[in-house]
Amino acid sequence: MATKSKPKSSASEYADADINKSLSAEDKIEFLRKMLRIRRFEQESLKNYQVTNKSGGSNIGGFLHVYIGQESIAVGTISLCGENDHVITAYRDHGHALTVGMNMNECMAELFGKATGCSKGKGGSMHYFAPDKNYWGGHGIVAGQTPLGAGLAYGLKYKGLKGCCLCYLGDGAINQGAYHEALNLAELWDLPVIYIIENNGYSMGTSQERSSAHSEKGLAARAEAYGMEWDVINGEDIYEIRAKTQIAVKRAHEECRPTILEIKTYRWEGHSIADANKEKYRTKEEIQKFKDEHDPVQVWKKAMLEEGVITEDDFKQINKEAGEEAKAASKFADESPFPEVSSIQDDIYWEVDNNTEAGRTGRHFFHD
Amino acid sequence: MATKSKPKSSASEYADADINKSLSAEDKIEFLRKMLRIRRFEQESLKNYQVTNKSGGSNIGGFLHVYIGQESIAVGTISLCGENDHVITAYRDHGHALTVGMNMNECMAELFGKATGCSKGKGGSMHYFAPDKNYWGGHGIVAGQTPLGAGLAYGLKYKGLKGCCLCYLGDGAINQGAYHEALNLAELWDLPVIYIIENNGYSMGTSQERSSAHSEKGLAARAEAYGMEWDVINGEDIYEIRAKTQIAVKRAHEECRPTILEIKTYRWEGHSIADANKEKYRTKEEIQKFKDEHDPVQVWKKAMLEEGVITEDDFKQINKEAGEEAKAASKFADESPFPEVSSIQDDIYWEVDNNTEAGRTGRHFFHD
Amino acid sequence: MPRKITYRKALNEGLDEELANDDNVVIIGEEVAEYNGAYKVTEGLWDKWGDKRVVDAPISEAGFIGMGIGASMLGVRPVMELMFFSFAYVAFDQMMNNAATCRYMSGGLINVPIVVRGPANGGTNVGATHSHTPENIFANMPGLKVVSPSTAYDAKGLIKSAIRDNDPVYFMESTVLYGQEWEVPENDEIEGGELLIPLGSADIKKEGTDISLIAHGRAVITALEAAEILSAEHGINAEVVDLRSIRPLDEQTILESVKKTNRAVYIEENKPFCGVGAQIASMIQEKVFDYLDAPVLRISSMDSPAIYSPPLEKAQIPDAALIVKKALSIC
Amino acid sequence: MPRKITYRKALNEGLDEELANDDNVVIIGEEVAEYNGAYKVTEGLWDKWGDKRVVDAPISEAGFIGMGIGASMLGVRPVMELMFFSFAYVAFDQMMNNAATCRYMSGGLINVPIVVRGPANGGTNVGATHSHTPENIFANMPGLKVVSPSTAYDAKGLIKSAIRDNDPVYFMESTVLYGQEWEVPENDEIEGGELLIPLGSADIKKEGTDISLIAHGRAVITALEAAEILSAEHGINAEVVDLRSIRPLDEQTILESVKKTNRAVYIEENKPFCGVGAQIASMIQEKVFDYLDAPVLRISSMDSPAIYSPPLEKAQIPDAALIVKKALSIC
Ligand SMILES: Cc1ncc(C[n+]2csc(CCOP(=O)(O)OP(=O)(O)O)c2C)c(N)n1
Ligand SMILES: Cc1ncc(C[n+]2csc(CCOP(=O)(O)OP(=O)(O)O)c2C)c(N)n1
Ligand SMILES: [Mg+2]
Ligand SMILES: [Mg+2]
Repeated sequence: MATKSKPKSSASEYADADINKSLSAEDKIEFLRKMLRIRRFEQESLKNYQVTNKSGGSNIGGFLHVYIGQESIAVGTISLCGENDHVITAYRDHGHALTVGMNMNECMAELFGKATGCSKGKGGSMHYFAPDKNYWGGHGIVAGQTPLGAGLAYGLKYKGLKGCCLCYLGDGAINQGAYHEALNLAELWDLPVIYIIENNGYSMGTSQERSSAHSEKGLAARAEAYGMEWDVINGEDIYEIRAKTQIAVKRAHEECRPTILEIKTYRWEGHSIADANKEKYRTKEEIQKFKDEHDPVQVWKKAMLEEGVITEDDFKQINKEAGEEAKAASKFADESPFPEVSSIQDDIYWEVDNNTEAGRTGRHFFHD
Repeated sequence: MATKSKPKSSASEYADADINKSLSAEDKIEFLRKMLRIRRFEQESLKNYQVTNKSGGSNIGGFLHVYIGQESIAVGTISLCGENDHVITAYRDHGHALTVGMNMNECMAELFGKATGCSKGKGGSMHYFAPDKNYWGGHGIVAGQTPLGAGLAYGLKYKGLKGCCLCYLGDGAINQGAYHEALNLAELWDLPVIYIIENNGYSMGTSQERSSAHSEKGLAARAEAYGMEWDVINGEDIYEIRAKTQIAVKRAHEECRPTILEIKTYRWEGHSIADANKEKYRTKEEIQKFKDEHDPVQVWKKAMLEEGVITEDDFKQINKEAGEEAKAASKFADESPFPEVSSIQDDIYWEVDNNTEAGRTGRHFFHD
Repeated sequence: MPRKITYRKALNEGLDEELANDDNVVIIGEEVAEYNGAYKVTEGLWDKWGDKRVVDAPISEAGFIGMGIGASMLGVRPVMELMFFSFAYVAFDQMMNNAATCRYMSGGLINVPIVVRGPANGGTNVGATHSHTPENIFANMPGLKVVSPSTAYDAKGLIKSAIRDNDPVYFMESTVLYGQEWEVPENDEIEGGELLIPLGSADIKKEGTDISLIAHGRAVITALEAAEILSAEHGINAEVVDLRSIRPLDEQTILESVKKTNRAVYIEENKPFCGVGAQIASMIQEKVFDYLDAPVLRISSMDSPAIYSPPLEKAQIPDAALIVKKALSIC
Repeated sequence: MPRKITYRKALNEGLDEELANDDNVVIIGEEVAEYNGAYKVTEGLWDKWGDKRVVDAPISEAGFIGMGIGASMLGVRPVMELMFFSFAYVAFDQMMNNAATCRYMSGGLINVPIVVRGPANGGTNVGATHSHTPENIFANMPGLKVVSPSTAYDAKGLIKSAIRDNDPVYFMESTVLYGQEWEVPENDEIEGGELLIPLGSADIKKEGTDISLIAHGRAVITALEAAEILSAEHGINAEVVDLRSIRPLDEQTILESVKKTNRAVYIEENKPFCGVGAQIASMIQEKVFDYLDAPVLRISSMDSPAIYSPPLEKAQIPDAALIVKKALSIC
């Protein structure tokens, strides 16, 4: 194959990595489908946030941090997960949730605060969970999930399972103390955890340069402080994401050792949908450039077209299906009931919920 | 001078550094005196902790973390401090306190919990303060002082003063989140703070290897994660301490930039005097070796003898004076009164203590 | 006609005036400068005062608040914004130990003139981790002061006093109130030329004779609504007492009100167990036991983490109807 | 003759039995393994159970407690030692948010079966930063349980229940009690073969008729001393009620006692403002107002940071004489 003559944007030097060579056409199409499902879900949720509904409010309350522009990261990295691999992330969590296999209905209903939501309307956008899919949230406190990620890895190791934990965080999160403590523990105790910094260039309105001091090697290279392995990845290239992440997964599985990966990416929307300044702390041109030249969906689509895995029509069809699925999810969410007021006091104590002797002994709640 | 023929242990390649060449004989003797005063003070406080006094108890309550074996660090580094340089440290704080110029009487009286103590008996061993001597404590929470150190540096810079803050911490303290956050801020904002890790090999009973993951470059080298400067220093050599710390001080004064220094040292006693295991987590032989071969007082004494700065008799005299001063401090402490019970509620709110309008408005205390 | 401004604007004016008043005042927090503040409380201040006086911090609350505490020991007067007061929990050691105990442990040699401010409330559907109301937690610690304004007027007068106070003051606002307007006089309409409300003085927001509704923060506004209903529909003349400052606490005003009305309900959006209401209720029954015609009742948020679902979160937080119901139960 | 063991030994036995009972139980903390525990509570356990089950942690409370919370979600049952409970303040976010809210925010999909234990007391001259008593602070948060045993018997029975509990339990001990002895039966003397005390059940430590002295933790022991004096010197027969568990709370036992005695004093070593006593006092007056012959009084530590000076710290903490004085004031 005349790889050399391929246009640069779609040629990935990582396409030939073993982990990528073994991919079937279906696998590759699945990546596209997953990315498009995320994108269409996010666009749909954006709409639901901005709409004025019958009762004069928005369908969605609180915060909405969407994942558009970063889809390749969740899809690429989680594609490497097996039975004993676990995922935990921050509040920008819809993409990871859909990728691990949560369905759009439960996710959209959660945004609407409905009883049919994945967290019964109790968690909202920032707090999706699906332990049955090895997905441990969705966490609102910046970097608060990073010790939990080490803990999931600790649990796997404790139980003698060959697995690892992918723990995602933002570029702004790396300056929290809890993350530093987790890194030391992970390396000191050989925990199979992979910290994945999704570096989208900004923490809210603060550019990465204004929030973090680091060497010219970047954010992941802070790993060297702990003698830990690290790598930097171009987030628009799923092949590269998979090839480099796989090295870390293997290290975790076989040597029980941690890694930090910095994956470079970009968020198209504001920090959250309430971010009125999204075109102030960065230029329109900058945003447009990323949309035009570094859209992970388009990059992958192009590679697939070139590889002959899909046609333009295939793409349109997948995109359409994803859009329909997202619309249906809105309908589902809209038609679902809100939780009963009486359910507010459920899901606080396991022992109370399960009406055990411990749950029945003494008073647990004090509001009247 | 036939430096080459000098025995290795007393020859320091740093003796000729400019900052050391400018030292007068008196300066050098002063270092000896300061180290001996710390040592004798600590030995005296040890005695006071272990003694059974008239009322059947010990003269000193709570914890007592002594500095014996590490004297050269406080004396060497603080010898570089000028008018606008500030000092803050952890709970092993007697050595720094005496070095900045606090007197033995107020320090010993504080251990006895007396009204004449530097903190009026309110702080105890871990909490000596002398803001008039640019000394900001004495802090009991491991690494809790590290953001304060950055803050003192911030304050200096804010006020346009050319100074820096020496912020000391232990080898076990480097795994606290607050330290990591302070480091990022110090480098990001160019704060004139110097973090000095007194690496005595152990945090309580945990050897340095069992508590910290790091590269083979050591603990200070974690600075590279932030693009910060760092160095490693042999703590038994005051010349080396001064020469290398001076580079950091100059960096702080002239470029307003931070540094991490790791100074290798050893503590002779247990973690605190209550440490019953001090010869369990490390061998008697190890302790003896450090006492015999790496005692900073003996190393300096030998260098001074060789340089002809002092005679054996001079040494004995200085040592004797230090011992007498420490004994007198015990007497002072013993004869001092305890604080009045009524003073328990003083020194909580500035506004109350100063009987301002704010201090008189509303109820501030609620115990009856 | 007296001018009306929002609670947000009132805070903004207070900050601006104190930046002008004292060169040592510096505002530090996430997104407070270039972004103008996540909730726009600091809007325009960076433009006006520049990089030295208004500073964007990385997401390192323990680090930058600890740093502020250290700087304050040297006489800088940092006003730290927590984007949400909930984030105090990652800075908790710095805020409880270093801010509150250094003065004591040094025998009075040090003081820590900082302010930490930010919104501490539920009701905005941001979930359990972002909706903490730690008034009671910080007020438990001697050495700290805790303030919680319920109107724009109070917000301005209290923030200015907090910044001038020589002790650490934790200033808890409400995102729900930021956009609401109240009368706040121009400085030239005020004797002394500026609005300063001393910490430690409660305010009778409405006089009454039949029952004391005592509250802090936004619950004061809810209590005022309830007082309207009690008066209009039940002929009950309720007095509404606003603590304004939780520590120091104006016990006298509270006790005088209860001595007059002989009945009291404490209302707050805090969680119930050991909430501020527990302190006030126990204090009232202890000090004016013989004046009480009924037990002191308490109303708080429902005792669960904050729920996301918007209509349900409404139900978690006390409303006027609940206050009316409780009040009627003892009237 | 029934055997007597120390509070420390009772905890040690409880931990040892639970390590035997469930392979998922793991003890993690600073110096808990090779050093045998700073206060020797874990003595011998590392020797017996080895590296996997008893683990020394670096000084990273937020890191290792957060890690324990994460591991517990997978079914590990970590029992974390805080060398002092005061150090919870550097791990506060993990302990308040991740431990308490994940179950709620996931709609009940997750539970966090961890125990965090360690001494939470003043009185040992270690100064303000090491003497925090945060019972009230953690009990404020729905989702958490807070336990505070006052005797060796309770310590053993409660730690075992805490470890078996499927919710996060914060277990606050007292260094002052570690060395004291109480009767604790051997397992073969107990029906069921082991000592388990349910969380949420208070204990009448001494029956009485004239006044209820209600307390938790070491204050219970002080209250018992006071009861002796009241009886011997004043002919007053005090009942002493030990909460044992602060959340869940055995309100019934408290209220029944007060209905019988018509007088109550709450005693604790906690700080007063919004302390546990505030909650109990406000609850009592609300629920059994008509039974009260006098206000519910409260005794707490003096409202200052813990002082170092040994004789003065004694004065900060309530003693029997103070309890007697307060009790007499309403008898
Ligand atoms: C401890 C804490 N501080 C502040 C916040 C508010 N906050 C939420 S997200 C965010 C920016 C985080 O940026 P980054 O880590 O880069 O993630 P991104 O949003 O880019 O995905 C901030 C400041 C928070 N949730 N938690
Ligand atoms: C946050 C916190 N955790 C634990 C402790 C208990 N503690 C006090 S000193 C210490 C060991 C510290 O060792 P290191 O930093 O090496 O200093 P060194 O004692 O050797 O001077 C520990 C665990 C504490 N004071 N604060
Ligand atoms: Mg980012
Ligand atoms: Mg050490």
